Amino acid sequence: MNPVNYLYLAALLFTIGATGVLIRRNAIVVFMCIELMLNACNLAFVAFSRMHGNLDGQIIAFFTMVVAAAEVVVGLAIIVSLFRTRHSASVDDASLMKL
Amino acid sequence: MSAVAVHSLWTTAADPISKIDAPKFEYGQMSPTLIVVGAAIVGVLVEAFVPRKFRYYAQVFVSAVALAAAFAAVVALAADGYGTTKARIAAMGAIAVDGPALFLQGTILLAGLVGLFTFAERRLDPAAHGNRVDSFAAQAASVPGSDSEKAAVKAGFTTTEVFPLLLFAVAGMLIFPAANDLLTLFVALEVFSLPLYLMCALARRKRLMSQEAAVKYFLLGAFASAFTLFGIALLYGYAGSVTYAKIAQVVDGTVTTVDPALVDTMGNDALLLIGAAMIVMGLLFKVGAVPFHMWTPDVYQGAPTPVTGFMAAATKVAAFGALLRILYVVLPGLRWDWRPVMWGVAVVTMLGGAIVAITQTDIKRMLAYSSIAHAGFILAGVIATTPDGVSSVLFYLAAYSFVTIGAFAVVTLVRDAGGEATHLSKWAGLGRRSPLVAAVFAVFLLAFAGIPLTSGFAGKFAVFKAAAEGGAAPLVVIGVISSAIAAFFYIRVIVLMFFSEPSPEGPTVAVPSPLTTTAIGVGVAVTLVLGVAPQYFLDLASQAGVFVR
Amino acid sequence: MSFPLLTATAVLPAIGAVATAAVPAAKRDAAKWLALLVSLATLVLAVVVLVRFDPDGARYQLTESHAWIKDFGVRYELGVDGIGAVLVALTALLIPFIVLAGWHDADPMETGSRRWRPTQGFFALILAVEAMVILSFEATDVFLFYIFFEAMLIPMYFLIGGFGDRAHEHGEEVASTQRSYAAVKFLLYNLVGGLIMLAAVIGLYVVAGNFSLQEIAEARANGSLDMATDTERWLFLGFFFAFAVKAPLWPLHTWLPNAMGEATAPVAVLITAVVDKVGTFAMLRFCLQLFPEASKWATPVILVLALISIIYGALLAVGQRDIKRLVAYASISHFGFIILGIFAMTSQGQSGATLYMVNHGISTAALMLVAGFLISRRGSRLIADYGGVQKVAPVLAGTFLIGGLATLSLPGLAPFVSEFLVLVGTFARYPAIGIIATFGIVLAALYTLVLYQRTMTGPVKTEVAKMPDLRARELVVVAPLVVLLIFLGVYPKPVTDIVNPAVQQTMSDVQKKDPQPEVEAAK
Amino acid sequence: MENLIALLIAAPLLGAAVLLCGGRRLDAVGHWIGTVLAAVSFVIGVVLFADLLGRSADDRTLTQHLWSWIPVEGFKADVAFQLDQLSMTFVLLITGVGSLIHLYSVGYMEHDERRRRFFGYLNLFLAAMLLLVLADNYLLLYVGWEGVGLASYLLIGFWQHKPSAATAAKKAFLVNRVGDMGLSIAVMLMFTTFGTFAFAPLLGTQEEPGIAGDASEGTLTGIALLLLLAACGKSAQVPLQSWLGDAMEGPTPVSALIHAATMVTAGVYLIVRSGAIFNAAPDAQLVVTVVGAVTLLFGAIVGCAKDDIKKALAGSTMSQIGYMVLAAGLGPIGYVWAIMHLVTHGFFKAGLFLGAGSVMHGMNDEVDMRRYGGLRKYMPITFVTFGLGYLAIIGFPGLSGFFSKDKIIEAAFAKGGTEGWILGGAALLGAAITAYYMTRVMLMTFFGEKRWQPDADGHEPHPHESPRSMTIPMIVLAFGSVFAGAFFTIGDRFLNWLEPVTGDDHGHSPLSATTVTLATMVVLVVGVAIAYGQYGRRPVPVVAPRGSMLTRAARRDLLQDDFNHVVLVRGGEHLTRSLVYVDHTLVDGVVNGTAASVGGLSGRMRRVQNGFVRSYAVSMFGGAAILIAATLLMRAV
Repeated sequence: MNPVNYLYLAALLFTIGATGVLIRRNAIVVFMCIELMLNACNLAFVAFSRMHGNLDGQIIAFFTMVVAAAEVVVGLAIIVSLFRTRHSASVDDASLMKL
Repeated sequence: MSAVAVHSLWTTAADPISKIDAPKFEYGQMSPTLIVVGAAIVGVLVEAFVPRKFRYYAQVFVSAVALAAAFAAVVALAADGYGTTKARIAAMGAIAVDGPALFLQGTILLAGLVGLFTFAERRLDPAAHGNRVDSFAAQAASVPGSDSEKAAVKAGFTTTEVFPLLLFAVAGMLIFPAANDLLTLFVALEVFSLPLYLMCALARRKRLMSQEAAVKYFLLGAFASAFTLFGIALLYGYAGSVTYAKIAQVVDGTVTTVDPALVDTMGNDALLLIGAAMIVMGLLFKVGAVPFHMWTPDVYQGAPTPVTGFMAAATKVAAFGALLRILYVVLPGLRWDWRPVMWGVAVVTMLGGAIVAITQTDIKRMLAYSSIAHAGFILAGVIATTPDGVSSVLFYLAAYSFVTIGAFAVVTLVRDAGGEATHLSKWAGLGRRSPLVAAVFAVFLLAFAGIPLTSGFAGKFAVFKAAAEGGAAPLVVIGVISSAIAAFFYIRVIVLMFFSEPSPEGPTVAVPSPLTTTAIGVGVAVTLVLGVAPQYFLDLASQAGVFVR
Repeated sequence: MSFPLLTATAVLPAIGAVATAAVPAAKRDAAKWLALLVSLATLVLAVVVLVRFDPDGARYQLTESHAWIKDFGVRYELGVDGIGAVLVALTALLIPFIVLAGWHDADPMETGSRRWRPTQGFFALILAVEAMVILSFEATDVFLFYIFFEAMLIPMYFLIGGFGDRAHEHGEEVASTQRSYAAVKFLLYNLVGGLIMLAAVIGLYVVAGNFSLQEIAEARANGSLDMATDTERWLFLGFFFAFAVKAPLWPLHTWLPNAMGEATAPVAVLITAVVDKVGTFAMLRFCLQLFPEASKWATPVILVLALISIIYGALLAVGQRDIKRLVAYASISHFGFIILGIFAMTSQGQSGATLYMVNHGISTAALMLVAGFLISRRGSRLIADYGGVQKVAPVLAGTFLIGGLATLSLPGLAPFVSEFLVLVGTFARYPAIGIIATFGIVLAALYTLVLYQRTMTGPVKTEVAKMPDLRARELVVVAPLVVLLIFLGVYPKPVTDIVNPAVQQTMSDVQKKDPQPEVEAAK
Repeated sequence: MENLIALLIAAPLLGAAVLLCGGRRLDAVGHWIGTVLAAVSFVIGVVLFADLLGRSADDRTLTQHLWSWIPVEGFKADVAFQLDQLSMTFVLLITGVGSLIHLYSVGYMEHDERRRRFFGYLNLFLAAMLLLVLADNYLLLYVGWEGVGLASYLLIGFWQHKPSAATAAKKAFLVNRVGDMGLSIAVMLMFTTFGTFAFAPLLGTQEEPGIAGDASEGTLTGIALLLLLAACGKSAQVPLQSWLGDAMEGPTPVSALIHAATMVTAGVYLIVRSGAIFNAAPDAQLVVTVVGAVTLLFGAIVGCAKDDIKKALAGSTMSQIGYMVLAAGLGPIGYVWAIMHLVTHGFFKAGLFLGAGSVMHGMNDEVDMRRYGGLRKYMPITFVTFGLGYLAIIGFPGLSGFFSKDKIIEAAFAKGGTEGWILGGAALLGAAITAYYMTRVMLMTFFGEKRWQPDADGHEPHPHESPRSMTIPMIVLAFGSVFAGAFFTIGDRFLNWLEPVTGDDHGHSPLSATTVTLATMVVLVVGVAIAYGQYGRRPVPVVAPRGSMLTRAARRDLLQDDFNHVVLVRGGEHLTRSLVYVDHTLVDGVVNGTAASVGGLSGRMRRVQNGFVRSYAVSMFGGAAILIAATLLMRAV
């Protein structure tokens, strides 16, 4: 099967993720959408790696997972603390600072 | 047949280990980063093992020593000629050790050191239950206003974790402008971003705003880095490699041998252009360029002021460094494509920042917008695509970062019952109350406004000159116009401080410890020296103006 | 190398400024005396400059040149031609009077914190301005000039916004808001001008590669540096705009009345008699030398604007109800004359313009400072609040009248010489403009005499009945100025001798010849 | 000898400096210092005069160069003096009459605590006036020209506490400025035309004319008309005459010296001095004569209607100067007679004013002639001197005015053609009216029954003869007004004296001299008779009757002030007020508007920053999209 299709899939996932970020309120979900975008990137890396026949892309994918994991740690910490303070994880509630 | 022969039917012997050559790693040239990272880890251990009441001192000591040592290392490297003649790619092509890298690393380290002083300041807030407190939450995990928080305050907890966090961030920033392949770039980006997200959430006062700032910064930052990452993927797909040199070769079409397997992707300009655009976007987000700037005011306002100062200065330096390297090393062949786009970004950034700043009522937000405008000015220098362009940007960054840290340090001094009094109306008549502080802040404002004899002017002149020589005269004119607009609100603050009557319930100006004093003093000194006698630093910058590839 | 005289003329007041600012809060009078001494010492230096200057010598003399910012092609280059030398002398001459006249203007009314030291600040700022103005008269490096041209705004800004008349008619609250409005207006106008000039300065660098006035001028002259016509025009406009704001030229003038109205009289004199001169001076030195062709190209428009300034300023002066604003508009009219003389591009016009800068400085100082003394007595700037002062304070009235007569350029007083030179110089090339400009002298008589009549003559108003006459300090301020006005009116030769050669060089820069008398032309 | 010229000016200048800077300690002696220095100047003048007489007619021009005044490339103005017969005449008149009036003022200003300053101003005036007539170039003359203007300003407004005085002074200065404008433009035009404005090269002498003739007639006419404008301002000729009447607000000696004898005649001096230019510009000369003729009638008519004795005399002055200007406009025919009438007029008009002053002095400064009457009994000396002046001015045979005025009328006819008839007729008519209004003044003041009443604060005036210091000058001047004319005319002394400077030309009169003289006599008698009929035979009403249209108009200076007020003053006020508005709303408004609009823009733009993460994300997403699109687009194009 033509690896290019994986690229299309990756692009699709990325777009879905991005859209999710734009439309979902719950910080957790938004964050998940970002993770989805990262995964889309990973897919693209792997697909390219396959096309080029060199391993860089796959290695990068591993790095990305690690980084994403770290991001989760930090992100969840922040979001949870926010949630505990406000008893809501809606990103729209957090709009003290504006203008 | 023999067993071996049979065996060899379905197996092949793996190559001997010796064939995978061990990674070659130039510790000497990497020393600045390594020192800082090491110190950061030590800091973590300190948190783990040193009793609470000693931690603060231990941390401050460790961080200060580390940053100073790292800076010394940078200077040593530069003196050793790594900035110019011996510039090279280190760490198996992952890191570039060259003029821009060293110059920016030096700047970042100094900024970090000065920032550290403001982090460590414990005299401004009134002591709680006899414990000296700094600007950071007693216990970040405890809910604001909850009993646990009160208990933490009573127990005199302080979040000394900020120091290792700071060091990690610095480490990431050190790598960021030196990164020589896109993966390193991405990792470095995350390494310095994540600590910043956390530090934003750690304010002692106004914790809700602080947490909100953190969330906003985190979500948007992650969003942006996702874009960057996808861009990296595309470039990888385009060039079949993530190292700058290789990509550049492909872009220039000077690639020696085209692997037949790559023909269908390599040289596919759609990939290249989209990928480049997405990576650049991620960097523009970090420098806070319009339209990727919207996190800046909120985060600057919400974050603890020392963090804001450090972030505003160091992040810009690192991000612009990376941006320069990408544009000058990876994409010079593409400049006819990205220059017009960057023109547009620069214009809207300069004007947008300046115009919106006019109507701000919070000093920190105002400085945030001013920093956006400044990002625009720097972009003008970036666009020049000449050696002068590089050196002018380097100079501007150095000048700007110290003014910024100094300015935010002054902001930490002006306080009332609710902590820092950041609303502009509170600053009325400050010049009458404490002329010295007001005068110092006025100096910083004038530097922001680019009045001659301040570093701001020298920097602005440098970038505009470079831009004009690079054939971007209209950009210079717009830059001049927007600095005229910008002048208006800097002046407004000065008017407020000196010419309007102080309000009776106005804020008090806390007397800082030598730490903050040093930070501010350094800021003023650098501002004036770079304003009056910039030649030496301009020389440094122009020597450092050449990238290795 | 020889003693850096020019640097000294600037460094001395600069050091003085720092020292004055450092005087502790209690020792207020020490600060005043220190400032006075420093300004006098500077005057001595300036006189030495005049003496050392040889009119028949090189164009720029007492030159100094040191590397400064190599990367920007900037050198620390000082040097004075006749015009610069005279204006440096004027500055150094006026500052002591300004200091002396402002002796009590900055005594603190309300006590801020211990560290709040308005008096020290006031005099320090004045000295700082002096230093910067002198440097911008001496700088022969465009960038160097620009630096001080811009930097002097800051101290001026604090002088305008920070110190105002005592006993303001609307109370201190309103006064301070008006003051800061005036200060901000002053700063923004000039800052915008300066920033536009900055663009032009950068452009000049891109074109010429350095900032040395002499090198560029020579290169322009011997053709080794030729600018595209458009480039030259744009650069010229960039420079001229900044100078026209500073001068100020209609319609960029509106900051001046506010600034002079709200500032104390000495500061107002500082603005109009000293700082604004940098603008007209710079037109003469930079616009004409660097961009001769563009200057000639722009001349018609500029002359018309100058003409408008003359008539318009005078008419508005007639319409003012506020003494200081009246003087401000009068100054606008006079600056119109100066610019007219510069761009008429005749020897008489330009010598006249230079002379005019000096004379206007002295005459405005005389008029404005006396007006300041008057205002400080009654605590009001409104003309309507005065009347019959001449009866109770004849000396004050007399000096005020002399100042006024100088303003309307009465023959025998200094301004007449310069004004007539400007007019005749203009008339020689542009008769129509010369004639219209001459109407200005009638209007000048109108606003001056109306001012004098309303304030000094008529029945004595009860509020002024107790008004004391000029005190010793005030006489010391005014008398020398009056003497100078008369002396330069009957014997301007010392000044013209220094100025003429410089003017001839400028004329050759723009490659203009004086028009021949008709009769000889006919022969 | 020529080194004395500077002293002529120096003496009174020194006086002015000393008196004005001296302060109160000089109050006691100030007036004597002033008088003595004026006299010194006069003595020097006499010495120089004697010296000139000792020289041959063609060698009577002394010059003195003091210093180079305004040396600028291509432009040369020196402080240098030229003393020839013309300026000598003026020097004697100025210093002579000046000294007398100084003396007179000692008594007249006795009760004024600011007498010292008054004498300072008088000396200042003398210095300026002498500078005017002695300057050897037009620019220096201009200095004197405005100098006398300043002195006149200070002296008219000497009683500054009177708003009317202050206003009159301001008005005088402003109207003069309009004239001065003409002079300065004239100088500029000379400079651009000839490259110089010094007398010697420009005007030359009778033998070798200067370069003035080289220019085109158009240019010369321009210069001449500009000079005329200046002359009109200074000499109160139509249309710039309006200030002279108000100038009577000044102390009477001032009116006598400045606004009768000397300063107001400066215009005539200017024209005669510039004869070389006028001679080459006939059109301009015609204008001059017309102005003169109009003014002499104008002044005369105004003079008839005034009840204020000084204003009546002011009208008369205007009219008499009209005669001089008319004569000057006639060219070489008239120059000499213009100057001669100027001198004789200096005598009798000064005398008349001093007489008026003496009357006011005795009448508590009452100026309304309707409140005089029958004063001849109370102040005989004044009566006699005034009477002689009266006879002189109406041109009673044998007295000064007779000779000078007669010559002018004759010259006017001699102009020939219709112009000649018109001008001559006007001159004759003027003579008639002069006879009328002067007789009126005479009768109302010294004849009939006494009509004075207690003034506002109840003082009944006690008319009395004035002190010696005042009467002596009057007597001296009376002598002058009686004999000067005859003395000048017999043997053509005056003609021969001035002729080298002004040139001479008898022209060809359509009427013989005797005819003219007879005609003059006739109109004289008629004028006197009418006046006598109106004021001699029946009592003079204390309250002025409404009078005819013309009378009422004449009382208001023939409505010329009303015109000025409506057109110039009102119009000017509206103009300035609207300009102030424009400056504030338009010029300032544009700038403030720009600032405001930027502020508004800012306010709108910051609303984008609405605090919602997701909208931030949207902007980033959009930005990214644009960025990508733009990059692709760049490649596409």
